[in-house]
Amino acid sequence: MASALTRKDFISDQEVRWCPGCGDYAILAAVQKAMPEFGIPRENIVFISGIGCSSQFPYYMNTYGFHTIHGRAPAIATGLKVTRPDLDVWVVTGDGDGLSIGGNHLIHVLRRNVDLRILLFNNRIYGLTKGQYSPTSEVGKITKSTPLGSIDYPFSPIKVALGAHATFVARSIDVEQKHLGEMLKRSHDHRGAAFLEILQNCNIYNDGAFNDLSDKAIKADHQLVLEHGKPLIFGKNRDRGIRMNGMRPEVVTLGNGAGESDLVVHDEQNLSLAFMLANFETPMPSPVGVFYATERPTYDAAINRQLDDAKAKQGPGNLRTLLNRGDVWDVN
Amino acid sequence: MASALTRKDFISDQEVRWCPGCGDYAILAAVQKAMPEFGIPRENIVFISGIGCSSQFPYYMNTYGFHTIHGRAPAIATGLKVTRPDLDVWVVTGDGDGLSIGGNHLIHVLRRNVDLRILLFNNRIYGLTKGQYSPTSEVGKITKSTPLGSIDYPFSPIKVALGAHATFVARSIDVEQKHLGEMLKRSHDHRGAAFLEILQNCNIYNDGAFNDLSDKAIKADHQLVLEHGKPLIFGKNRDRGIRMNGMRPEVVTLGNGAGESDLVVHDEQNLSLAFMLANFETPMPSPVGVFYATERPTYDAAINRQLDDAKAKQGPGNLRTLLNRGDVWDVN
Amino acid sequence: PPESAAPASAAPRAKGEPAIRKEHAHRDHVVIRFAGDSGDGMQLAGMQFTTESALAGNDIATLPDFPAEIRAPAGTLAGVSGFQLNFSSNEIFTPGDEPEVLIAMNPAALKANLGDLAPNAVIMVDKEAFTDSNFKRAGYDNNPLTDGSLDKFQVFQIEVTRLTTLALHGLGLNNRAVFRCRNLFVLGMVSWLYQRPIESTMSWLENRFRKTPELLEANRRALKAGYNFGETTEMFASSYEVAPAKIRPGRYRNITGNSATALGFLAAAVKAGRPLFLGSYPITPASDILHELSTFKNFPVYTFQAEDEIAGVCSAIGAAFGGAIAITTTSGPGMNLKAEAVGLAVKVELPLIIADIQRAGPSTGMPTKPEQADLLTAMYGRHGESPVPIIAAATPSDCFECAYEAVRIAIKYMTPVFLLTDGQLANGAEPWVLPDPDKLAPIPVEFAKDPKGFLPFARDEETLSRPWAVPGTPGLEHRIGGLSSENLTGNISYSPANNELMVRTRARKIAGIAREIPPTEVFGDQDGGELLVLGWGSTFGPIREAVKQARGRNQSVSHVHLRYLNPLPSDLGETLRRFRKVMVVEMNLGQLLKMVRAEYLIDAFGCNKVQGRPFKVSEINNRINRSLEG
Amino acid sequence: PPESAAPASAAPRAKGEPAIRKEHAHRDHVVIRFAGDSGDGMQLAGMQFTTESALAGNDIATLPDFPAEIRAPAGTLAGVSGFQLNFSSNEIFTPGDEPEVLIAMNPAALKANLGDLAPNAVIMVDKEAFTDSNFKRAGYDNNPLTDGSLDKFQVFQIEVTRLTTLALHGLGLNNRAVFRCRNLFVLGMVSWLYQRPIESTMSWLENRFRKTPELLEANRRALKAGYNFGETTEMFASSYEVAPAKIRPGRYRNITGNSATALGFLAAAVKAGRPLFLGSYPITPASDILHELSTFKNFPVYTFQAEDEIAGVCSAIGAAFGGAIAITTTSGPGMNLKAEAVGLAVKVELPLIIADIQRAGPSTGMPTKPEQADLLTAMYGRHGESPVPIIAAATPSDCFECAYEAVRIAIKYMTPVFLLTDGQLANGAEPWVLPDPDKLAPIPVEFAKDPKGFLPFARDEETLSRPWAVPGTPGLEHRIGGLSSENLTGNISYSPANNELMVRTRARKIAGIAREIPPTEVFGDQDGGELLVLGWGSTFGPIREAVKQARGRNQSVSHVHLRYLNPLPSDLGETLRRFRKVMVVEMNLGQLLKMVRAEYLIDAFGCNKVQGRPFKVSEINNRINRSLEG
Ligand SMILES: Cc1ncc(C[n+]2csc(CCOP(=O)(O)OP(=O)(O)O)c2C)c(N)n1
Ligand SMILES: Cc1ncc(C[n+]2csc(CCOP(=O)(O)OP(=O)(O)O)c2C)c(N)n1
Ligand code: SF4
Ligand code: SF4
Ligand SMILES: [Mg+2]
Ligand SMILES: [Mg+2]
Repeated sequence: MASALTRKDFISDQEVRWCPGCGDYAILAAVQKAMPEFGIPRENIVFISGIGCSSQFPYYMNTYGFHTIHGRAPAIATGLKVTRPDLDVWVVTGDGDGLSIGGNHLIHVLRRNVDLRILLFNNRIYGLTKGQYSPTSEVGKITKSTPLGSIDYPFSPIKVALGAHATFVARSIDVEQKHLGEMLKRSHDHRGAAFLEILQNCNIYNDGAFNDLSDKAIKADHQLVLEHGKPLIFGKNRDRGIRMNGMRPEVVTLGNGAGESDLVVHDEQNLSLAFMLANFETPMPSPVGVFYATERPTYDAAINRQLDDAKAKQGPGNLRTLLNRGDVWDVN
Repeated sequence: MASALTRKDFISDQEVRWCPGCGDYAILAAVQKAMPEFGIPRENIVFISGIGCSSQFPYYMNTYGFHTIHGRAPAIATGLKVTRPDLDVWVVTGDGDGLSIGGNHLIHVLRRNVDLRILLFNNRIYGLTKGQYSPTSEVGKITKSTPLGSIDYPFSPIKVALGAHATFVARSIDVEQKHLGEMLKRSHDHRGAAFLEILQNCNIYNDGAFNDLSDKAIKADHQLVLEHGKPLIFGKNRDRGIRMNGMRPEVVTLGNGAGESDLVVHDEQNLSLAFMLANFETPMPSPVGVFYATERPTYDAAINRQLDDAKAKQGPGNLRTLLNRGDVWDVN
Repeated sequence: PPESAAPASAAPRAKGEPAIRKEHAHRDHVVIRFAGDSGDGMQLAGMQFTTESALAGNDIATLPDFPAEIRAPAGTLAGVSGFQLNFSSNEIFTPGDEPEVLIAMNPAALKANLGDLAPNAVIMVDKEAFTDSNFKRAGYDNNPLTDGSLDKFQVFQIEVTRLTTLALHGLGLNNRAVFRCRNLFVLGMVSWLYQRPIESTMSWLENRFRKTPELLEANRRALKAGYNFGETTEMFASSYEVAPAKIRPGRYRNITGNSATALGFLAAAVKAGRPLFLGSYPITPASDILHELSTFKNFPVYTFQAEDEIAGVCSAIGAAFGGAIAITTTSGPGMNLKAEAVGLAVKVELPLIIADIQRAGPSTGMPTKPEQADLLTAMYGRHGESPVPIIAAATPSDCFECAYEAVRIAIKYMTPVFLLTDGQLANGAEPWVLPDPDKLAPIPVEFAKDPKGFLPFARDEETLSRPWAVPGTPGLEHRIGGLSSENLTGNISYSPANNELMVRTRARKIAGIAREIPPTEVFGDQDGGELLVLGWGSTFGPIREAVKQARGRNQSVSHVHLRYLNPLPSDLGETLRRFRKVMVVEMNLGQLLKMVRAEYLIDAFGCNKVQGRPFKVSEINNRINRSLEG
Repeated sequence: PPESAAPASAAPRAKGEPAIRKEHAHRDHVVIRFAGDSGDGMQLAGMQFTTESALAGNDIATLPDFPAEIRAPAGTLAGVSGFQLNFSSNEIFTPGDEPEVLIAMNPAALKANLGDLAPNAVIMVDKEAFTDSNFKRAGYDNNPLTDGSLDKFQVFQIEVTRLTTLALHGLGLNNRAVFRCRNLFVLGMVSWLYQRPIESTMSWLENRFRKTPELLEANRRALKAGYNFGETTEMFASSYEVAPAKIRPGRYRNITGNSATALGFLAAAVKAGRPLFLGSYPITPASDILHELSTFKNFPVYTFQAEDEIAGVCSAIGAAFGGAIAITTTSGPGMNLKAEAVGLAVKVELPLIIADIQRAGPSTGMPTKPEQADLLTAMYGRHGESPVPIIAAATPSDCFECAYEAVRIAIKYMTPVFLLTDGQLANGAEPWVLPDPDKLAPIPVEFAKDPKGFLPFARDEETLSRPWAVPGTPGLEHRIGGLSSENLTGNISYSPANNELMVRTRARKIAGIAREIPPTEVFGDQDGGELLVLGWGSTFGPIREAVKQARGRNQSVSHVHLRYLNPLPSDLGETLRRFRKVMVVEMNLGQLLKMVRAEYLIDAFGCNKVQGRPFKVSEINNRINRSLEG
């Protein structure tokens, strides 16, 4: 029955209220498209968000939804998933919601490995509040709150997630519908906290922030598409690759003295490698895809196991017995 | 005059109130010993802490001190340092104060690279509240709040700091007075946010948590002392080292087929290497020392530069002119 | 000249009938609302027309009405943005209940505002925007211009788009660019209609578009074209004149509440001779204070966009510890998050200002809409006994004085202070007589210097405030913190008696501020009467207007408006008791009401509204009448 | 037997004079305090003696007094830990103002407690702990046992250490281990003194030391040795008997407030047939609730130690959304941090309990000391109009009923509920008649199931509560959130009228709970009288005792104690008006006082204390007398 669902079944009756041209539309489309493939009944799916343009997301999904408060979605989702492991719980957040006010909840939910899919829409700006810089804005950014340019060094969401030792860390792009679809599927299939950064264009307050990676003309020279077990190759003609020079990576052009065999082969299970890739800055290309994926007991499974074990050992709780526990005495 | 100061000058008149045998005493001693060497007048030194046994620290230093609220010391220190760059500001926090409730402020202050020395006393437990597990407690830890053992995967403070792209990340141990003294000096000399994790024994609620690294008999086989430019060697007989096997590190015994030249040479400026080291888990040794150190403009310097530039360009602010700015009209 | 050519030809005038011949009717006030899609630039047109009217000497009050934070698709009701202006030849206090003139740039703008209009109001629409697709977007089944639904209004259908296009002909701008000049055409037209000189707008355009001459030219042409159109079209039989108001002489400037708040803080810092530090996290409708202060860096002003509200207030506390004028700004949700740190500031007794630009709650509520429901959380929103002074601004320009006063009190009494304004004050504008910096109350700052007998919690006998001893001062090294601490020394203390002494001393310190509060001003019957209307904050305008009207009806109604909400003025009790009835008007369910009832045991009653909208004068009038009957 | 040998020889008894010959004096109640260093195990000795007394049928009340969170060095005043017990043959309500018996294990314990003792009180000290080094640590210049400073007391110097060592001779324990058995020796001695059978303690020791037989043996010997010492020593001329009290029949158990709170939540979850979820962050004095609930996993109970208080309450909200009984526990500082999320729960109308175990504030304050100053922050500590029911427990065992009731109301009305207790209730213990689970009020939970006409914000006509529609229910997919939303559908709405409707509806829903509140019980003059003492929370004991005494003096004094603080009982106003004077007793500066004055315009006055200590009966008595004179 669930498998009979189509994309339309996931479109809610609420009017979508993002600015015309906003990258959020593309992400919404990709998610609504991907949902039926997961074959999960609508009533078992929950979208939980914080506050921000991105966090309006749940209103547009015809599933259960909770538009909560700024930065707290991961904590709320944790309480739900722990007590309701039967549900498929998604968190939608933004670079401000998830990394500014909500940074602590994010790293803790990743550390605990709660079985959630976390989509962070990174437009490197505060959209809803009309254009202040965010923790992912590049240094020197001129915004309403930084007329002379921002001076703080930005977070890399991927590095933050890896620093928290998340079990699944990936990146995609709003306009790359196919790749985004695949990443959504990978995120969904992962058991544990799946962290997916989605580069998203805010055409009103930060237009073109990711042109390098989204502009058809040039993106091939800037995108490094990660594939497990494959050498790190990129470029319009796929003629450039990543090689280790001692303990540091470098870009080499294939052919002159350097062959594929010299290149670093991507290994999703290598945390240090993932961090090295996340650390790429120009002139290195920007990786997209799965940086890191590993298996670790999920928090929700572990706590429910403890409850089951306790029940198995002590039997189902009995209130009367419990009350009578310890030193009791009778007065007649 | 400041240089004439001695350790005694930094001992306040307040009775020290940690449990007898607490590792905090050793850290206090090391800090009080190191202070005079920095040659900074007492009145220009400020210690700011949150809440916890560790956070009692400022009361015992005869400098300016602020025992604030749980987890917020980095934010309070930021406001002070930004407006008072002339001061030498230290933050003292714990694994609960700094990584549980205060995790977000910590990663943001590291990202911004505010010129602070941040000492995180990691005893892997909540001491002040009498023994609940903390975000650095190992999985399966039995505490008051986890009678069946904790189930969440711990943070590595070093990895979290590197994930936030801190500019100085180091680790030392309460009982290693000499090494601790050196690390305090390095932290002090660093321009920017210096993050120093100090492994600290809570002999009441988590005694012996770091025996591997502090017990004279065995520590040499577990400690990997990092030194810039030196190969990674450890072991009682310094006969074991770290070598790369493809993209993964491995322990080798020197002699049989492996020489020093095969070993990884520590490079404080290599962030990916630092992360790889931070990721060591048994059977790998535990690194202590400076994992990573780099130069980046500090937030406080940058904001003050913006103010100076503005003043240079627009001249010192004039209230009257400002008020009269824009469309004004006279009514008589 | 080519500019005028277009409109001239656009609206051929009857032969030999020069425009000059048109009559001038007179009005003593006009309430006009500009409405259109978010992209139509109605805020700008409204602001400029406000300036023109102010320059023409009218008294004015404005009410911008933004769509929700979410950007709605063009043409929809959710996307409508409005700006209302009341300009008058008499003293006025509100933007007016019901617009007599509505400019509607599209069907949605018409539909969204129709309900508010005065009977027989004038409606001017851009005819060409009234297309089927736009009707659908606005949810109209058929054309309101033709289905008779507007019969009780005077509707003017103007080809704004076509006329603007004509006027800009030859500039080689694309349609979008041309389309965005429609607001200037409308502004020009309205300017003619009310005989407003457009020079000020011209010069404003010049420096706004300095870098883009073609856009400058385009906007100028559109403006002139609109003006000439008004003059030449036969639609308008006459123009109107609203004579200058007799208002207090001085140099004026139009100011919004948020700008006035920013300037008030800045002025206080300048007078105190200390740097200003703002630690803040963006939130509607407070963000503009952060934006504006971040342009004053040279004063010096430090602005720190923190990772959240907690870091915002905490960074400010750190700055206060170091001797800066420390501010944090926020709105409702942020108030909760700052509470714990404010409690710390209360305990360690450091000066700090928390500005709460109130918006409609609870929870996320309606971020762009005003409310007054944070008063009690400012009073009691912290654990333990944690008293904090509260000051509230009554009008946009009053935000300057209140912000300034908040800083003065925070420093004099070494205490955090709440400044309450709201979304309506924040974005509303009014003419403001520029203060003379030299005449502002002094804000003396004396840091402790002398180590001899220095005690961090020794107190000034009169104010009970402790010394401000900043790091860097030799010999004053000391420690402060949130734990209960000993009188004088500030060392940790668990002594029961000492704890009670400290709690009561802090309470007395704050209560003592009442000494400074000027005598309560009664508008109306000084010696008491039938009904007293008590208010605070942005309800000032509608209350004062309503009370004026009531008194015009010879009703015994007076008005007291509070600036100081904690402590309350010491003469307030007796003042209230002089009246048979006391009605407290608030945009909440009765918060000041609770405070005065508890304090004075007076059976005051409430007049309340929680719609994210200011009171209409008529709403208060009705309650006044009912309560006088009852 | 070898055990008794030691003490026998230790205190040779006069020939041929068997102990049995000692007399039994009678007392109707005794107030005893055990005091020593944190490491001396006085809490344990006190708790065990409490159990023995309870088993002996006395009515009892206890007051543990912990040192501050910081561990102080051994022997210092800051390190003193005390446990006070009042056991009586009559009904009692407090642990007693002044101990008649003090056990002091070292000089610091003596010095710290001397000031509290009754005139001519009995003091028993471990003679051997009175060494110069300990005098220094305690800040004594000379030996208080010899300098005459204790002349007005009856001092017994006992060689506790030596006698314990003797008793444990041959067990091969190190000195430290032996030293740690002194508390059992003292317990045994006191048990004999008041003729308490030590069997219960014996069996308690057995399962406590099941895994360490040598320690079990050591403690048993120490206990017996102490008991025999009492019997054989000539120091004590007689033992005392405190006859059983006439107390309500039933099965009893000694319970602390925190345990009762945990059990109350658990019982409610069991009755509701839903899993319990606790999302909490450790904080004194609330942590023990987390600790205790985390041992009930099999019920099932989920306990989640969150990264901070915000995550604690937010995780609970998530669990509530999913259909669990959602709890969060905290103390003062955490209340501030939870405020924003509580406002969200108010807006989305989900059931949630926030338990605040109040401690002395403001800010970090005195974490281990009780206070009642969080009432108004529970009332108003959120932005916007955000009403939340409040329930407060009066005694340790009352925490069970209040926790249970809080859950019942939260579910019935789909609302967050505050449960207020404090540090004194949390750690204080009293005998508790075990409730019969079958007789507990039912807590029906009905999730919405039927998609036909389902509306997430349609309301029950009587309670005005909305349906609980949990994810996983086919056809009920819907979205909730913090933005202002439309009546019935819950879709985002900015309609002014709708916003007012929603704000007022939520307010009416909470106010309506008054329907359920039982009629106010007056202890004393039902039809009114001279003075009514009004209280809430842990002040119950001292108030009730004081009022009883006053009535004993034929004063017209009555007592009303509130469990429901929001809404207030509907009959409270008229009840209060039946009395000429109303005095509100609170451990704050007058918070309930403000509420009743605002609500009923009654000129009530306060009796307040903010010392991190409970009221003494005498303190309230004095105020009663003064107010009757005045
Ligand atoms: C407690 C609180 N603080 C601040 C705000 C104001 N606010 C709403 S969204 C937002 C930032 C949104 O940025 P991001 O998460 O990047 O979302 P985007 O709009 O860019 O998609 C802020 C500061 C709020 N709603 N609540
Ligand atoms: C807002 C707030 N929440 C909780 C507490 C209680 N609390 C005090 S310290 C602490 C944890 C301390 O752990 P850590 O930082 O590791 O310090 P340690 O005592 O181990 O040195 C907690 C939970 C508090 N004081 N304030
Ligand atoms: S402001 Fe930016 S992020 Fe927000 S809806 Fe508009 S385009 Fe999208
Ligand atoms: S509890 Fe642990 S950390 Fe705290 S003072 Fe005692 S030993 Fe040190
Ligand atoms: Mg964003
Ligand atoms: Mg710790």
